[in-house]
Amino acid sequence: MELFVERLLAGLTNGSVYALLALALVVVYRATGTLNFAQGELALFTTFVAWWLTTLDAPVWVAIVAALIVGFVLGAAIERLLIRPVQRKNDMAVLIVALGLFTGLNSLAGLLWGSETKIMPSPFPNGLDDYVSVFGARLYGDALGVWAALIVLLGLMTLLFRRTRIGLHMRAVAANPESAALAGVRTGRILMVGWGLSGAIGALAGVLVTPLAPEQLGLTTMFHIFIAASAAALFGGLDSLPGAVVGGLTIGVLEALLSGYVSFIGGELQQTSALLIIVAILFIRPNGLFGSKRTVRV
Amino acid sequence: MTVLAPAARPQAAAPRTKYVIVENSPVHHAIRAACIAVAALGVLWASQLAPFRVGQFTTVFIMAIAIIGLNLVTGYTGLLSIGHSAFFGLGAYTTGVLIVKLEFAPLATIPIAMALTFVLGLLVGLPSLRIHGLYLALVTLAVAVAFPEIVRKLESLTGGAAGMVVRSRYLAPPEWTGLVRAQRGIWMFWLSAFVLVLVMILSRSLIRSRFGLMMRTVRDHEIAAAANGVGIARTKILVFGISGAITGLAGALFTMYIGALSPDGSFTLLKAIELVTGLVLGGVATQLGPLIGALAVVFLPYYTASFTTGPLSGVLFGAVLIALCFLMPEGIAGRLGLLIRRVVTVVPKDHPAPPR
Amino acid sequence: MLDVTDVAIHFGGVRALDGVTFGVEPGQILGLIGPNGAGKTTLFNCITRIYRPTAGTLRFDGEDLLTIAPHRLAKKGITRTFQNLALFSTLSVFENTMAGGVSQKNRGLRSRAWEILERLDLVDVALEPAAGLPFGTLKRVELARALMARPRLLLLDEPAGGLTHSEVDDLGRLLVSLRDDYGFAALLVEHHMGLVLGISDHVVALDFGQKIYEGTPAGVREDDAVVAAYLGRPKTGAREAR
Amino acid sequence: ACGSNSSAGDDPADAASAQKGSIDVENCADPDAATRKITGTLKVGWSAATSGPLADAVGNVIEGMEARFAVENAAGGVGGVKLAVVVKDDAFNPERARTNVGELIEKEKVDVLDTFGSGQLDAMSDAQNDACVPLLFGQASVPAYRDATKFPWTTEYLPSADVEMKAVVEGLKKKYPQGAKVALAANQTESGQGYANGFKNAIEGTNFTIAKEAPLTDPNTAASALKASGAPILVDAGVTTDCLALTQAIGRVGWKPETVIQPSNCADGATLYAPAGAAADGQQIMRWLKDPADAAFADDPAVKDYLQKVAANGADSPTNTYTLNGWAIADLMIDVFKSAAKAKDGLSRLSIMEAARTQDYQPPMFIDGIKFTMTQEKSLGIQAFQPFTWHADQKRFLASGDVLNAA
Amino acid sequence: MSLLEVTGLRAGYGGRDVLHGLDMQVDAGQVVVVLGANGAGKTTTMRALAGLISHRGDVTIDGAPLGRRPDEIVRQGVSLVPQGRGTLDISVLDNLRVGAAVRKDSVDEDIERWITTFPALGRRANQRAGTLSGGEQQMLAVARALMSRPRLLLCDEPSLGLAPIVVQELFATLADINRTDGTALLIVEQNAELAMDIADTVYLLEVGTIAAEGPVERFREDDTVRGAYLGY
Ligand SMILES: Nc1ncnc2c1ncn2[C@@H]1O[C@H](COP(=O)(O)OP(=O)(O)OP(=O)(O)O)[C@@H](O)[C@H]1O
Ligand SMILES: Nc1ncnc2c1ncn2[C@@H]1O[C@H](COP(=O)(O)OP(=O)(O)OP(=O)(O)O)[C@@H](O)[C@H]1O
Ligand SMILES: [Mg+2]
Ligand SMILES: [Mg+2]
Repeated sequence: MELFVERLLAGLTNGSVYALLALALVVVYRATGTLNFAQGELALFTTFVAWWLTTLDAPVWVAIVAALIVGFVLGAAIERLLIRPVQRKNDMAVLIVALGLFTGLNSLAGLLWGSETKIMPSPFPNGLDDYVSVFGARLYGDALGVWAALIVLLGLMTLLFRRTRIGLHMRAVAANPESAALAGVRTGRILMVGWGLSGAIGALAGVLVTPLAPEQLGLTTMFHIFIAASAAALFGGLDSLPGAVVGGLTIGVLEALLSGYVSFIGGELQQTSALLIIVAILFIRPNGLFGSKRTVRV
Repeated sequence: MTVLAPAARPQAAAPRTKYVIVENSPVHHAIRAACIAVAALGVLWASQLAPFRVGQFTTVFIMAIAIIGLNLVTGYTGLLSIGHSAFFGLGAYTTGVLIVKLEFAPLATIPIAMALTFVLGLLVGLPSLRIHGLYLALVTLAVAVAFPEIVRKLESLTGGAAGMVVRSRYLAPPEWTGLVRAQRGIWMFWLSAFVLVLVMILSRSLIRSRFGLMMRTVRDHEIAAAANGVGIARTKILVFGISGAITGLAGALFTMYIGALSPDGSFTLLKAIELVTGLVLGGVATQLGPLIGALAVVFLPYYTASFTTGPLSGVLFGAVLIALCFLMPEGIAGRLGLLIRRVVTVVPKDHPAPPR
Repeated sequence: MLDVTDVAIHFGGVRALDGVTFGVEPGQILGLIGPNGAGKTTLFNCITRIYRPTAGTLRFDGEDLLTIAPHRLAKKGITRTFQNLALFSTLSVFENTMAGGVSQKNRGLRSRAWEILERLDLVDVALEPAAGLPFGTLKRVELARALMARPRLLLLDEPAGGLTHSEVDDLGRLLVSLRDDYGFAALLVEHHMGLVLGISDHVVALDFGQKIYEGTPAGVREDDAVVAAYLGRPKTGAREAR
Repeated sequence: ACGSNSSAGDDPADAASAQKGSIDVENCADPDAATRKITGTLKVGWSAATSGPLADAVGNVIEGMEARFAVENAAGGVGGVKLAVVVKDDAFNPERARTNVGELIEKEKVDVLDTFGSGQLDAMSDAQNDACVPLLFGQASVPAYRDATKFPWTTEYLPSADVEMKAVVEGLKKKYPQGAKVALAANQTESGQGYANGFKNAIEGTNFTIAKEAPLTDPNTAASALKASGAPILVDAGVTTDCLALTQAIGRVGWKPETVIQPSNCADGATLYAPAGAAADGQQIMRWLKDPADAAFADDPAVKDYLQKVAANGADSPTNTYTLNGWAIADLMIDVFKSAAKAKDGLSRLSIMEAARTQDYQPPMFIDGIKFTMTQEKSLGIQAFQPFTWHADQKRFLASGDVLNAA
Repeated sequence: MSLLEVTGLRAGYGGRDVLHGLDMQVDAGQVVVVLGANGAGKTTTMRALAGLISHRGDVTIDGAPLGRRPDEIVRQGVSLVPQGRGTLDISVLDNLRVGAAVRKDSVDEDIERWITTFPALGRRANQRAGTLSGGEQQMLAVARALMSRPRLLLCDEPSLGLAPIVVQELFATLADINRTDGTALLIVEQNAELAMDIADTVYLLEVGTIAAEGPVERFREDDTVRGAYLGY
């Protein structure tokens, strides 16, 4: 029982990490209709910024807020300066711009702060004694903190898209930027805000995640997380916020339980098996669990 | 009021291009021959370079073959694949295992490597019946992630995480070439160049065939394609198979060239991304794009790394990628094609009234 | 030749088709009219198997259409055009036309494509990519593509959309002469009454997924249900033409 | 690295050539070049990842080496020959390493090669053996290259995982004469698997049994599973990044195994142990290098000398393990070059390789009693270790036993 | 000064001009119809005026130069009903709300108004626009453009795909907003008869140039126009 709960908790914690970044992906997708392949490295870069501020003796919370701001500005600037000029001409090229950003941001972080692993302090209590016992398993403060952040973020984003004018405009731009512009939506501003928002969410994901990540904060930290997060976003349905959360948690728990209980899979096939299960589920729901079906009418 | 000119359809606007060339006319043949001659001279020139350069060009040819495979699926059929590293890897490992474990002659492994990657392609293509777009890309991603993990798991066959070394004496040129073992580099150069030309011709005729037309209709509009008699499922699955086999062929050559395989080295998701990068830089759905793209992915990082050292080279590489996309979002071959088409129109021979 | 029997389909709460029954004879041009959202396009989509009806049967030459894979229909002789254009946008007009023939034997396909393009006056733009041509031209490209498969039943979804009056008249004459030469039957959906009533042999009207009229073109204007739901009462005589 | 079943060897021709005891240059692409006397500058060519996640590590190794060479050059070089380093980035990508080895040999005309990582070594070894350019002290531990008959021109620096694990088990035997159950955490990469297999080989015939093996893909999951096994001993068959992660993970599941063994590549106390606090207390590690950061070595003349010179010659993190390794490798190289220079025909690639094959030397920065040993047939390299234990309260390692020889 | 002044308008695609210097005017509260054959450049004109493609030449709205981006132009009071499907694949109601993007005041009243005008839309209020029938989408496109309460409404074949009864309704509505709200209309329409019924002025476009212009009555009498556009 204890072992099971431990695995479950570990899976849920990893899962919320994926879910956080997946939320950032979904926000970009819902606001702009593109998948941001540089999301992970963007989060990595902002986390380095936060870490760097803590080394200058800034309090963790200040560093995090600063990272969020940098994330927003960076996201918005990338959209305006790098993505938009290319997107107008060719969708495929956007992919490569994102990959260029991927390499560029990663190397830039390496250039500025070195490739050695850093230790990002957690904003939540994470001492060895800061836990509560759940059926004998330990649930630590920082894990709880990530869960809480995830729930709050999900709520906020849902409100944003459902209830606010800017959310409506984001959905309009994602559906068809040209028609949205014809309706008077300031598409440029919306695109920038969308990317900025996802940059900020990514930054939040980064600073909350790295203290928990096995490799701490290193140049490769975000890669696996990004892969899992994109799988989570797709699995949930690329345009569904709750989908991203359910997707992230599912992948986290699947990974933990599969490698724990299915001995053939062991750890060697951990990612493979989790992904294969997701592919199998996509067979049944080709637009993800909660994704809306896009009917092409003819 | 003045009587208006008859409001018929407007005349075909002024001649769209400067020159019109009739397909397969002497002029057309001459231009084509000239292009082939230039290409042949280029290859000859490359073969005379220092051995490590020859090796670099061999990598380019091999990458070009792999990207041609990807181009069929992603470029011409519109199915984004970020899993082609798995085909490349399966081809490479098939050749490696057959040589090391069963003492196959390297060339003899090629058909088997292609057959296996063809089957893997069919399997990967299967989900495309129901799964579309980015969701399908996720399926291919799963394959890319799975491949190194499976190679590691099958340790007794593949050498697991430690990898597998195919010693150069297994990879000596076949006797009939008259080349000796030390000339392995130049042998692989010509072999790869030869295979590349074959694959280019093959891909060109495939695209121009009825099946190629079907591929492109599936890309542009699935519903309309089906309504016109294109079996969507069949087309997609078969394309994945063919594409897999071609990329697998590249993998087989890769083993013969490099002689050292490791699951974490050349067959990860990063390789798949490299292939996609090459394709887009070169020009999606163009015949020359894969070759140009291969040149780019081999030489760009090499020169950015020799330009500066350390992380700065990565920053530079990223910047160059972005800059290229800014300058030529259609890819290099795509842009060239546009420019050429602005000047020249190639008209099929049976065109009833060739536009001037 | 085509027998539509009690066909029904609904999307969630929307009953797009609600027990529709009628038939098409060989060589006949059957006009299918009805208000927006009446289910005309949906019926086309059922016949071409983009949708699967929730009830009812569709038979073509006695064969149950629902058992045939959608992409086999072209070979069976059923092709269509699309209301809002479903062209292969990166392909040239010629290639678009050739694509209509993938279900056919290869021999003579190219010359047939040229013949059709000449007939539809598309030779001038044959080498242009479809994207970027005017709407009306593209409608003709769709027609050319649909003709390539030697259809026995041609489904035309608003072929006259975006054409001027005289162009519509030309289209009407063209359709009739094509029908005479190639001998297909056609199911014609169109809101341009001049065209529908001018060339149809028979007319079916739908409203809210149900058949509200079947009969001669001449009878349409006299039918109260159709007038109320669809035609409306023109205020001046000058609009009679529409 | 066990379980590598590279086809290396089983070539009668290769075997025959090595039987004579010296290295054969007849099969070299250019036999003359291999025996030509090196004058002026001796170039050591590196193909290594100077970009990407390993950039710092690689950079430090090279800085350490350059510093040591600078010291030697200032003292006149090896018999008048100056030492220089040429670096090509391979971004940890075997294809690039393959190109680099060619370029280094053909264009840069290097006399000696070195590299970082087993994938790159695999990609380079054939070309470099065919060209008869020595690749010395490669930063890898692939068993295949221990066999001098198969790869006469290649040697590795890192101790074989087998040997290290043998030493570990020797230590364990002392502590648990009756044997015990062991929990094994294994990284899925080449070096992790090498350790895991090395450990399994080493406990064969002993009373130690593996109660549970868990992959390190996710350290938390691994910690839970291993804790459940109830084993008193935890062996981390991991890479550098796993050490701290595993320590924190077992801390968080509230597990405190009696004995925790960390792999020797987790030598850096400040970054890999101190952050874990109490959870890292008592962890054991095998070392072969003196720790220049530790007070225990403050009076060691070699350490003093090292600290004084390394920074003065441009290395900016003197106490970093990688810098130290680079320095030690340079020490080993210089020793090889010096003996080669004494050979009949003077300093040449061949004499260098022959010297490397018979080296028996203790670099000053190796712990006393630990040597780097080679024989004609076998590259033994580092064969002995000293166990150290981490003391969380003092934030330092203290020796917890004598040098263990695993030979 | 006219509401819309177009002088020497040139625009095209990929470096090739389709419009070769158009001069047009629309006065406040005026209804102008543009006729032209298939491919004459009508859609191109509308797209240029709505800011979807770049143009050269002078275009002013109330004397101020036309904005460059579509949303700026909407803010200047000019809305376009694009040719073909111009709807967004979000719910019908959301489409209408987005249509009011430039407005700050309450929009419920307007939504009510257009849903009553086009009852088909009311029946589908929460359906995704992407699943609507062609005609329903066209109605939605018109309604959405009207949601911004433009001073000048550009309509590119607004009757495309609409049932005759709806077409009559539509033109009655257009006439109505012109009359009651003073909205000026620039309409491209193949259904020339109905359009000319409510129009003041006609432009005839041919291969990218204005071939003729004048008051409606003059055009009704021209034989060529009657043959080509009116069908009697
Ligand atoms: N996206 C485009 N790319 C290239 N050329 C284009 C594009 N759109 C239109 N054209 C060209 O511009 C010319 C005018 O087209 P436009 O769509 O303005 O005509 P139109 O008068 O609206 O015709 P229709 O009645 O068919 O809608 C045509 O020759 C067409 O080929
Ligand atoms: N995939 C779908 N999901 C939901 N509703 C649909 C779907 N397809 C069609 N409908 C609904 O079914 C009804 C019939 O649509 P259909 O396209 O057949 O109309 P139509 O008769 O062709 O109209 P029009 O003349 O406007 O083209 C419409 O109200 C439409 O909203
Ligand atoms: Mg319809
Ligand atoms: Mg138009």
